[in-house]
Amino acid sequence: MPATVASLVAVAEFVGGAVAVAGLGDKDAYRLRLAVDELITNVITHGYPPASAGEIELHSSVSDGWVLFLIVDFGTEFDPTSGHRPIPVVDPDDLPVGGFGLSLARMSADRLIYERVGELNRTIVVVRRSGRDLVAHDDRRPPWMS
Amino acid sequence: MPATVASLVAVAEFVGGAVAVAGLGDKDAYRLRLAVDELITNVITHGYPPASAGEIELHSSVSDGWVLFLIVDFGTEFDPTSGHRPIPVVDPDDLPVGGFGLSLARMSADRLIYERVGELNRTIVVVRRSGRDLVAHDDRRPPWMS
Amino acid sequence: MFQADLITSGDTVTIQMSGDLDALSAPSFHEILQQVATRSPKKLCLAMHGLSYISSAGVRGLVFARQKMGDDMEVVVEGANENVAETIRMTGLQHAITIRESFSA
Amino acid sequence: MFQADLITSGDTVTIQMSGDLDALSAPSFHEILQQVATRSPKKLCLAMHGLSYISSAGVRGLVFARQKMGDDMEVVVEGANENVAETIRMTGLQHAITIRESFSA
Ligand SMILES: Nc1ncnc2c1ncn2[C@@H]1O[C@H](COP(=O)(O)OP(=O)(O)O)[C@@H](O)[C@H]1O
Ligand SMILES: Nc1ncnc2c1ncn2[C@@H]1O[C@H](COP(=O)(O)OP(=O)(O)O)[C@@H](O)[C@H]1O
Repeated sequence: MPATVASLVAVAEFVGGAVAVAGLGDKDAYRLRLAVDELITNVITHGYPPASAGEIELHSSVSDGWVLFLIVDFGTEFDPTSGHRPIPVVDPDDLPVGGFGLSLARMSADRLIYERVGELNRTIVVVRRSGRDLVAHDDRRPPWMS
Repeated sequence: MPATVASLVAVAEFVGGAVAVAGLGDKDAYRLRLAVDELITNVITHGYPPASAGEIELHSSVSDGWVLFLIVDFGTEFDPTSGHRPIPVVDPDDLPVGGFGLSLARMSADRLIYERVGELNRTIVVVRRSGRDLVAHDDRRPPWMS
Repeated sequence: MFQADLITSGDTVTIQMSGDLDALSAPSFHEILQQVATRSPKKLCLAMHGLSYISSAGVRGLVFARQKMGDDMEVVVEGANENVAETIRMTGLQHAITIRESFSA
Repeated sequence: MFQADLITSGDTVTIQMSGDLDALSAPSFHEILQQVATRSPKKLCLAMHGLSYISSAGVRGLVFARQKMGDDMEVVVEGANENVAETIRMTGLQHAITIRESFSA
């Protein structure tokens, strides 16, 4: 898949198919899409030089009740799981202009794993079926928040 | 994914998403779906005892121009790549009632790989973007036919 | 989703098929064919203009149609898209069933 | 696909949003907001009834709206579905923007 924002449409479709196979509900489907979308958007916009035609590989593993996505890119080394990235406290007079993507990805995924292998970034996102229809915000708190 | 024919709808959706990410054309999309569908249908109808709720795992790897599906099931050991399975010659007066599935899967896939690992069947299907819009029948002839 | 509509006109029965004909939908196609067979038409026309997918489970239905309808009865597939027609041809069934394709430029 | 329709009524500008607001569609949303900002409305209403998805790229648009429109101007999000509203809340933006949700039983 070429690393351009136009590819996000196909990504959404692929995530949707995986969700159907796994039998995930609406909320879980949404947070899976959000996590995968944010991470891929970052590879496209930050991982590769602008206007370069980088390549992104997608791998998906699905069984009843869970979906795993592995995103492989050849861009800048970047670990989306490292560093404290609390949501910036929003002051109406001094709003942050960005920095929401990684926070949303980390809050949405049930697991987020990163490894650098040679020239590759390998990022894994896992979402499991949740017991309740709507997962409370606190229950999705990433490890670094507790 | 539960091993029931109802799951075939989700499988088609998942294959469609993978095809979109890989940027495959209509013909290649069709033969990928056909190969995956036939193999999964066989697991559902022959691999697991009727009315048992077996489980099928699906893995998909996608990059620009190709898609790989790995189907994992825990059913009867069965190698879809082995044995000569030419299309039965159709005599109008003596039509075969089945046996088309494996032939179609083998003709449709660019690669078909099978291994038994412990109690698991692992079947891999690969479809690559073809140069031409319509792949001639002869070019898809499986190795056992030549 | 698979849908089939029956149209009877004189001695000809036409089944207008649309959607996906796979192992999930094949049983209902089979049922329709069984119903049609009891009417002993002279000609069975399978209008596949709206059919987007067929797998071996659907092809098995065509075989069944050919077998159930008498020898003097014609079974014609028409309007199949290139992929569907190619799938049917891959099974060699064109020797038992007439496949009529239309091409437009 | 993302679509936005502008409705001006007195001092209020309403943007009716539908589809998916992600990094692909965010630039056009941004453009619309820029256009609206030049009109200096008293109130900006973002009607999200038809919006099925929003990512951080879309949230960035909301931040931009809040910043571009003067301090005395109200920015209201309404009709967002549970997932979209939750995503906006996850960014803490509800402290700067009014989110009006409707629930029906
Ligand atoms: N794949 C990546 N490669 C390089 N840098 C990245 C990558 N993903 C994120 N970053 C860095 O982390 C920062 C925060 O990312 P994010 O939270 O998504 O916000 P935003 O994309 O709006 O800046 C980015 O601005 C960028 O500097
Ligand atoms: N996954 C499987 N497990 C066990 N047996 C299988 C499996 N797949 C195929 N077979 C065997 O191979 C035969 C041929 O399969 P196929 O060509 O798909 O035709 P059909 O399913 O119509 O019989 C089946 O009838 C079955 O006996």
